[in-house]
Amino acid sequence: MIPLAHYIGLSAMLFAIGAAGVLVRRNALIVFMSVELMLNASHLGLVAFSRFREALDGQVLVFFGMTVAAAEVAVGLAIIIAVFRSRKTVNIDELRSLNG
Amino acid sequence: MDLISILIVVAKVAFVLIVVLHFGALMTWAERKQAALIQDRIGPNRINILGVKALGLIQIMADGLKMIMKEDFIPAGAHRLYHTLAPAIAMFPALVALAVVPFGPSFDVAGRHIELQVANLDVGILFVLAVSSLGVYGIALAGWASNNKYSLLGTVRATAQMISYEIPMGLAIIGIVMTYGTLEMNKIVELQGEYFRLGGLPILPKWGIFYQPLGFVLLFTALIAETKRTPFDLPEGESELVAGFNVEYSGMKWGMFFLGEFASIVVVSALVATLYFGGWQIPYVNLMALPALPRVLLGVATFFGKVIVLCWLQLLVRWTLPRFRYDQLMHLGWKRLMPLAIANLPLTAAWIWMLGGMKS
Amino acid sequence: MNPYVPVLISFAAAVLLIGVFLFFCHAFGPKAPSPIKSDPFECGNPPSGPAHDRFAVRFYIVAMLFLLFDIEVVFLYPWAILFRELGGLGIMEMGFFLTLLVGGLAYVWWRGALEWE
Amino acid sequence: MSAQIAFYVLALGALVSALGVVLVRNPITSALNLVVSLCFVAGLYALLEAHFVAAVQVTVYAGAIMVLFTFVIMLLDLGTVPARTGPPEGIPKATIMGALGAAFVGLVIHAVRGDIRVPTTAGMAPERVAELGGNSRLVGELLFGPYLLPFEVAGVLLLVALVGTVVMAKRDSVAKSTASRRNS
Repeated sequence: MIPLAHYIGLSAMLFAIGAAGVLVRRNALIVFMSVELMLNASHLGLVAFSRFREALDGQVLVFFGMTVAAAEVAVGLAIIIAVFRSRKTVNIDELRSLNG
Repeated sequence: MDLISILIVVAKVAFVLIVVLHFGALMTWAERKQAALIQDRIGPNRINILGVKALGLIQIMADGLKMIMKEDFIPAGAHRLYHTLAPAIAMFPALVALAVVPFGPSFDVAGRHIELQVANLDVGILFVLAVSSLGVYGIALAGWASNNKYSLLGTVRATAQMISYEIPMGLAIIGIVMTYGTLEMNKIVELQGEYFRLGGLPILPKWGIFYQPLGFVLLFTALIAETKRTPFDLPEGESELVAGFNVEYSGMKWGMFFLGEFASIVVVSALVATLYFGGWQIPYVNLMALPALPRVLLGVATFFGKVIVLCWLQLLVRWTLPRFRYDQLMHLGWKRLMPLAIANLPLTAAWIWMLGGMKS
Repeated sequence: MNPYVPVLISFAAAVLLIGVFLFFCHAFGPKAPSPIKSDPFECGNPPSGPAHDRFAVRFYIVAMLFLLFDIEVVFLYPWAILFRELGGLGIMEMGFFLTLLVGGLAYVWWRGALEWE
Repeated sequence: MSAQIAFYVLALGALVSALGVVLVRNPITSALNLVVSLCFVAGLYALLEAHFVAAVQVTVYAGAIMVLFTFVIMLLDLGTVPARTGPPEGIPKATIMGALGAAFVGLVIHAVRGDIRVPTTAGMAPERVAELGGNSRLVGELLFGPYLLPFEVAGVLLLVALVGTVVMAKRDSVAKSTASRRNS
C-alpha cells in the first residue's frame, strides 16, 4: 500500500504548480484554470485522508467542493466574458481600473 | 490476479470491441437498405466478389477499403495535432462505454465464476455517463482545429446540443436508479428477472419499461440527440453547413467519426436494452436454472436480439422524421424534455410507493 | 480482481484500435497536396476573413446552465440509490432541493435565456 | 506492487499535465492539459477506493466544468488574442515563483517524511464498505444524514449561481443582438 505521505506530497506539488500559475500567468482564463488545479490538489488531499482514516466524510466534502467549484466557474466565466466584451482583453495586467 | 483471469478479461474486451465494430459496420448496410425500402429503391446491390453479392453486404468491405485508400488531408492553417486527435477522442467513448454492460448470464466453468461483463463497477451507470461526457471534446476539437467557418459553426452547435441533452439523459436514468436502488448494471439486470405477481401468478416481468414508460421515451430521445442523427443532425446539416464539424476530414479520419456514430447507436441500444428491457433476461424463462451452455447462448442471443431491434428502431426514426430547426431543437431539450424529466421523479416516487416498495 | 483492471484493459484496447485506424489513414492513400486543395472549404468561393469568430452569448448561457444543472443531477444519484430506505423524510429532503432546481429552471425560462428566435 | 506502479504512473501523468496547464501558450492546450490532469486525479481517487467521487470528478469536472472553459476559449476566439501585450511574463518572476513553490513542496515533504499516522475511528475500510453496499450508497447515507444541511445549502448556492449567471450574461445581450443575429 502506498503511504499517505506520498499522496500528500503529490497534492503539495499540484498545489504549488497551480499557485505558480496563478502568480505568473497573465491570461485571466489560465489563472482561473490554475485556481482549479489548486482546488483539485486540496481535493486529492481530502480523499487520501478519507481513505487512510477509513471514514467517508472526506469524500462528501470533496463532493461539496466540486459543487462550489462549478458555481464559481459559472459565475467567474460570466464575469470574464462580461469584462472581455467591454475591454476586449483577458490580460489581467490591463484590467487595472479597480486599482484606483 | 493470475494470467488466466487476465486472459479471460482480454477475451471479453475483444468480444465487446468486435461486436461493437461489426454491428457498427453492419448498421451502415442496414441503414442504406432500410432507407431504400422506405424510399422504394433497392439500395446497395452491385458490388460482388466473383459474382457473390450477399444482399449488398460486400458494400461494407468496399467502403472500408475506400476510406483507407483515400488521401489523409489536413487543410492549411489547421492545428495538425488536434486535427488528428479529434476523431480519436470522438470514437473513444463508443468503444469503452459498453465495458460495464452485462451481455449475458454468468456461469461456472472449471471452477471459475465468469460474468459476461467486462468490468463490474460500483458506479456502473455513472461510468457510462462519465465516459460519454468526454466525447464532447472530440467534436469541439474537430471544429476548432479545422480552421473553417462551417466546421466551427457545426462544432458550436454540436457541443451546445450534446450538453443540452445530457441533462434530460441524466435525469431520466435517475428514475431507473430509484426503481432498482443501485448503480450496478448486473444487479439492475438481475432485478429485472423478477415479476409483478397477481395472486402468486407472474403477470409482467419487472422491466424498467413498466416502471418507467415516460423515462424510457425521455432517455431514448435524449440518447438519439446525443448520437447527432436525424432528426437531431443539425450539427451536420448538409444543406446549410455542408457537413458541419467534419467538413475538413477525409479518408479514415472521417471514417472514424462515421464509425463512432454508428458504434454509438449500438451503445445506445445496448444501454436501453439493459436498463429498460431486461438485458439478457427472457421473460417467464428462468435462464439461471438451465445448464451453462444453453444458458449463455440463449442469454447472449436474447441480449443482442434486443439490441438489434432497438438499432432498427433508431433507423426507422432516422428515415421517418424530418430535421428540426435549431431553435426547435433547443426548445425541445430545455423546455419539453427537461421539465418532463424532472416531473418523472415525483411520478416514479409515487408509483413505487403505490407498489409498496418503500419504507414509510 | 480489482474491477479497474478490466477497465484499464478496455481503455488500452480502444486506444490500440484507434491507433491502428490512425496508422491506416496515414500509411495508405496518396499524398498530393496543392494550395487550392488546402484552402478552407467555403463552397468553392475563395475563403473570406478568418475562420474563427466570436459567437452569440446564448451559447455561453447554454453551457453555463448545463454545468449548474449537471451538478444538481449528480446530487440526485446518491439519493436515488437510497430512495427506498430514506422513505418519506427523504422525499421531503429531495422535494426541497428539487423545488430549488425547478425554481432555477423557471427563472431562466422567465428571463428568456432559453429563447432561440 | 501493481498498486505502486499505478500510483506512480497516475501521479506522474497528473504532474506533467498540470505543468502543461501552466507552461503552454495556447489556452486550448492549457484547458486540454487540465482535462487530462483531472482524469489522472480521478484515477487516483479510484485507487483510493473513492469510486463515486472518481466518477463525479470525470462527469462534472472534466465533462462539464472544463467543457465550459473550452467553450469560452473557443467562442471568445482567445487562441488568436495577442499573447503578450502587458509587461512580459518575465523570467525573474517565474524563477522566484518556482523557487517559492519548490520551497513549499520541500517543506510539506519534510513535514510528512517517513509517514503520517491518522486515527481510524469510523472503521470504513474498503472491505467493510463493500459489505455495507458499496461506496456510492455509503456516500449517499452520509450526504442525506449528517450532511443534510450542507446539501440543501448547496442547492441554494447553485440557484444563486444560476441567477447570477443569467443576470450577468443577459444584461448586455440586447446590445449585441446584431452580432447574435449574424451567428445564429
